[in-house]
Amino acid sequence: MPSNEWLTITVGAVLVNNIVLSRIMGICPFLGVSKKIKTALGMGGAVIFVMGIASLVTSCLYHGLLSVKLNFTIGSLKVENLDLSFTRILVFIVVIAALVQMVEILLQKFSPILYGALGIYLPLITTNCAVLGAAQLNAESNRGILPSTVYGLCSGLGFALALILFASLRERLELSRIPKAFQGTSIALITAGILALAFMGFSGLVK
Amino acid sequence: MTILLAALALALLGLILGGLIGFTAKKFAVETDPRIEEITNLLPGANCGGCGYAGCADYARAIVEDGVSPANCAAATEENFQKIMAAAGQEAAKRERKVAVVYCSGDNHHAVHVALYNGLNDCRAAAALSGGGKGCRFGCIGLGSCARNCPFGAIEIRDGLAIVHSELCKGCGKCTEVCPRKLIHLVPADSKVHVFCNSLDKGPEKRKICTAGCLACRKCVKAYPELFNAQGFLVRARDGANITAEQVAEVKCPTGALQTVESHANLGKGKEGAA
Amino acid sequence: MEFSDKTDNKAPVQPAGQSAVRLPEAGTLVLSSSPHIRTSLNITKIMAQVMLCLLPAVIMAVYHYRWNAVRVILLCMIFCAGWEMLWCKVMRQKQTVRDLSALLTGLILALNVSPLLPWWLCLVGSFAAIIIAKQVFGGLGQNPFNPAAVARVALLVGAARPMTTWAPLPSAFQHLDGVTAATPLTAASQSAAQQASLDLYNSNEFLWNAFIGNIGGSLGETSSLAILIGAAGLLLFGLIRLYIPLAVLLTVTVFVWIVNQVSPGITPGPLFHLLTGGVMLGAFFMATDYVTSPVTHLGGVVYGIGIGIIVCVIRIWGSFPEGMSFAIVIMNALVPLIDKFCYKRPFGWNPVNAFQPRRGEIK
Amino acid sequence: MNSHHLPLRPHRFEGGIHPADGKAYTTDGTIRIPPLLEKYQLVIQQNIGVSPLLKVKKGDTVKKGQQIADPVGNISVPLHAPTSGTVGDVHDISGANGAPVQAVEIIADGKDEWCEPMECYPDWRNTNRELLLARVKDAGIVGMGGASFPTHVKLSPPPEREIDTLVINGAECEPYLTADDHLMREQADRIITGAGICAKILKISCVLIGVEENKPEAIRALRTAAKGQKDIVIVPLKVRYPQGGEKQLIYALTGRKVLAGGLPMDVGCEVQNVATLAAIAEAAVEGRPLIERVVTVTGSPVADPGNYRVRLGTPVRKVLEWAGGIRKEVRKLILGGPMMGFAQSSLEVTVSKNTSGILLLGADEVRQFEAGPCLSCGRCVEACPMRLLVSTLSKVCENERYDLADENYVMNCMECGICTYVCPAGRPNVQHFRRAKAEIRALKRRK
Repeated sequence: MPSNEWLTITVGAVLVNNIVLSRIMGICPFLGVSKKIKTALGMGGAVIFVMGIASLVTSCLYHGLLSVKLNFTIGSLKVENLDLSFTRILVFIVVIAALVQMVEILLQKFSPILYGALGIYLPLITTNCAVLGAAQLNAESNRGILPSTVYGLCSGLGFALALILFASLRERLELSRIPKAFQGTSIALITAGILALAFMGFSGLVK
Repeated sequence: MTILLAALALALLGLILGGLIGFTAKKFAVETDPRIEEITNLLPGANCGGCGYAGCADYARAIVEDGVSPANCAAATEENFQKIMAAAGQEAAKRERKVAVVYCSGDNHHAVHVALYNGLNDCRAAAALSGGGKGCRFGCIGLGSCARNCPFGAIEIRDGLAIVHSELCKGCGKCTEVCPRKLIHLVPADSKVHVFCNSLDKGPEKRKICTAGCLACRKCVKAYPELFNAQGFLVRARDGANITAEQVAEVKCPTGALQTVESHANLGKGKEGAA
Repeated sequence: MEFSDKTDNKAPVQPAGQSAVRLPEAGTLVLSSSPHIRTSLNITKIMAQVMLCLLPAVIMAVYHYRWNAVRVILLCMIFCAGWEMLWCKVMRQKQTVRDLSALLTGLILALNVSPLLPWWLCLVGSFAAIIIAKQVFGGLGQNPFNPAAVARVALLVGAARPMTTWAPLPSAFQHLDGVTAATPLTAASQSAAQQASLDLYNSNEFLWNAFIGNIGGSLGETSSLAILIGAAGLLLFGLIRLYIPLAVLLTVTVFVWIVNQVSPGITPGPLFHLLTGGVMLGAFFMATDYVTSPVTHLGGVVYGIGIGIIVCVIRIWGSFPEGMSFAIVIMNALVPLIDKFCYKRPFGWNPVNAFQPRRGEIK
Repeated sequence: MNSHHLPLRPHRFEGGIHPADGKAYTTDGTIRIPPLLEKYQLVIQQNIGVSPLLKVKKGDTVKKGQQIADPVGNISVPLHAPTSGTVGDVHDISGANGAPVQAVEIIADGKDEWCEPMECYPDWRNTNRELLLARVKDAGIVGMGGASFPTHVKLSPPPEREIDTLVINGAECEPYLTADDHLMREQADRIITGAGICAKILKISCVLIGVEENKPEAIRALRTAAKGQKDIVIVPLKVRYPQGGEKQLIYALTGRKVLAGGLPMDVGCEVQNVATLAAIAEAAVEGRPLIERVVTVTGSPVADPGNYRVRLGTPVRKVLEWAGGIRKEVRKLILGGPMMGFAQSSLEVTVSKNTSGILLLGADEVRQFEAGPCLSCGRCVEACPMRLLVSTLSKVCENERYDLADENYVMNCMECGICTYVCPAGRPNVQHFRRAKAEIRALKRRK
């Protein structure tokens, strides 16, 4: 793979097509866990981790099972050219959900502080469109296993970056005299909108 | 055929993953008491801290794990209170409803201003600076630290005086903590008459700085010695004394410091335009 | 032992009672916390001074674009003030238009747009600046993003065509094809894309014209000279420190120089990038906006470097020809983080309390 | 350490400002001696620490300089009668910082007779240092620069602390005030003697006197008085507020930084105010207790501003009468200087041991606080001599986030008022910080 392409994948995933600010995915945890930089850091780490693993596992599944024509016999049943790629969304959902569940249980066991900080948002990653989206985008552009994992990690990094940036802004907003009508989620959405506008400046960096 | 196989494959996948999750859940399970969550949901969720714990969830944990009485929560409704008692497995107990009372009637029309205060809109900050503009060093400063700290919006600053809306007050006691003059007290909700003055100054001194202070003329004590109690230059209603509005009307307090909670809550009304 | 004076005095007893001299009356004295004296500088004065410093740029804009410039500047200022008044009215809060901050925002916005901008886009831009970028955050002092930069970004993204339609410059550098119709930045990036020669943009003649303002562009972007005069004014009034603008300008210079060394031909030289587009205006008047820039000097340098890098990246490799306002808004978003990491330690602070200055020795 | 190790130029502390100093009102002239009053209201607790115990009762006759209150414990100083007469009532009057304080009335008999004088130590160089230290305490001397901390406690540091330098504060960086300036000009020999006594008590030799450059006469007078004493060095300092701040002064003169939360003795220094030194000299050499001090009466509304040698317990009303009253409307009455003094609402407040000035400000000089929005312009951050992030702190305190305020070192604030002076938005920063400090202290106490 030429180095240029790696640049496209990484810079593209982190800045240009930032999964939150450009693709508008994973808004729920983006708004929910961005009140404090500390929790944002934890959440960002969790997302990088989950996205990396999910991308790895799903692309393995995709390349190993779903995108190949299957030929096998079960007893008398002879199956030829079975193409299961249309089930990929279902399979991804199930696999990712199971994966996150396990991460959650392990986290609760081994790092109760992080678990307490992430609270109800870990299960949110379960059905998070950002994680699923990364897997789906990998499948769509037919990336290999390694590029898929890198893309997943970088998307997670992009998510974490946006989240931390946003959390620091919200920590500052907490000290502002925001009119009552705009407090809370509404000002968060406006801020996110302006941030997304600014990130559009990066468009065209990677073709 | 393909559909069938696909469904079969998915089912198989589900089965494997389900088994895996089940295994991890068993293997790495962490015990939590479900009652904590239940009680947290039953508590009002205002996180006022009136119970002495860091928020409702913390209090719920203390109720379940340390066996603390739920009666410390003044804000929970009676119904929820009973449910919490049941959930925590504690004996039923009676809770006395308390409300906050501001022992001062020196609004801008009654208290004399000896200086102009310019600075932070906060009673504690003003208290450190001669106590704002009013002359009385015991009375309400009127900058509303209590009102801002009330989690239930039960205190209003009207005409430079804190007024408690007792129907909204849950008796959490936050206001009594923040008041630098310590003139907000929690009293049983059924005692409706108080001497609304906090000044320990001598009568003539008080007269110079406030027209609504208790002058300790003892008119009320003479009429109803069993209901009132003079302490130096200040009269207080006795604890548990059940004083009626009629008795107040009969005593005819010369400055109006002795009054009902209702009339105190109506202080400054109708004058708002002038203020 | 004798001292030179005697303090033991026999003085007549002053009689008690009221004296005739006038004394302060009770009840008229103000109680307030120290300090009791204050500077005469206030927010309105600061805003007025900044506007005064923008005057050279305004004069150049009017000289170049005549009535178009007057129209856009007046419209933006009036609309901004209007939105601010309307907001205060609707939200029933104290009227804040008198602090002149809305007018200043309008002026900076006007200097950031094309002289041919239709009136309704001025209205929309002013809305974005005053309402969306400022007032919903709580008004002056609370906004995390520079209002004028946000408005420009919004207009650039939402209405690219009117924002990049430039008026032909009556007095411009006529013998450069295309330069009068498009901004030099657009023309240069097009030339670079077609791998044409960029020598024109590095010529002394072009750069001189860019410096004094004989090129096309947004109202305030034409003349670097006018901006520099204004910047001198800002420094003279003591309104800004040089940390941020210098960091921006130096970063742009160094970055472009490095790019030119590594892969020549993809972009004109550093001087071209400094003198064209909004770098000067942005560095001196927008990036230095008090509210949205870091408070410490170190933070200001980090912030300036960030702006410099982002603006170069967008200009050289991005699809927008100009990236100053994008860079400013992105770095605005980073300011809370910068403030978190670029703090000052208090006087006498020490990580380990074990440190004790050595005794008996004066450094 | 010898004086020849001294820096040629004093160090420059970070931050600071030079506000319009208003010293011209009272620079000229000499210290005036006001007439005797009929009544004095002597505040009983005039020192930080434990209040002394009154030992006279109503109707007792007292002589000038007679001890009328005994110290309680070590961190306490006695109190002396400002004139001869009879003791009157004890009652509450308003104190300098607003809270009511107990005061005893002394009704003058007009004779102004001294009591039995204390023993004098004109030959203090050969006097036992314990005797001198005891005299400092018996004379009721406290820090007269404003802190009013008992001086004898300051002069007896714990033995494990090694003190090598006595730093004398003659900076008088507060605008408007010239009391120390006049004291230095007229009683330079007393100050130098006081410095010598302190140095002897502390068993050190190096004395550094910092005086701001705008007091050339004072510098000259001190140099003349210190002639021949090699260990006493007068260092002219740049005119910059808060040059007289304890930590700033130590840094300027010695280059040592007192750590946050630390005391001057941590870096081997001891700071005394010139007025305190003069009082020490008076007590030791002439046997006179502290019963009067120099007070600057100034401000544009004052008809005849000047410096007065005022007896303790004199009501501000009387002092203003001596100064000819006012000639225009007054908006503020301040005890102390304009940067750190306390605004008063009453003219009945009395002069005490730490009252360095009585300042009146007219309506045109007082700008109201507005609690405007913080622009984060950074002027306060640049000017803060303690290097605090004032703009952040101010916002944090406004939102009552005292946890964040503590994280941002609000406890290091010395309330010099610079951040508030320079703020274009007119935010009452100092008041924010005072409140935050009080809250944080209360929180820590509860823990």
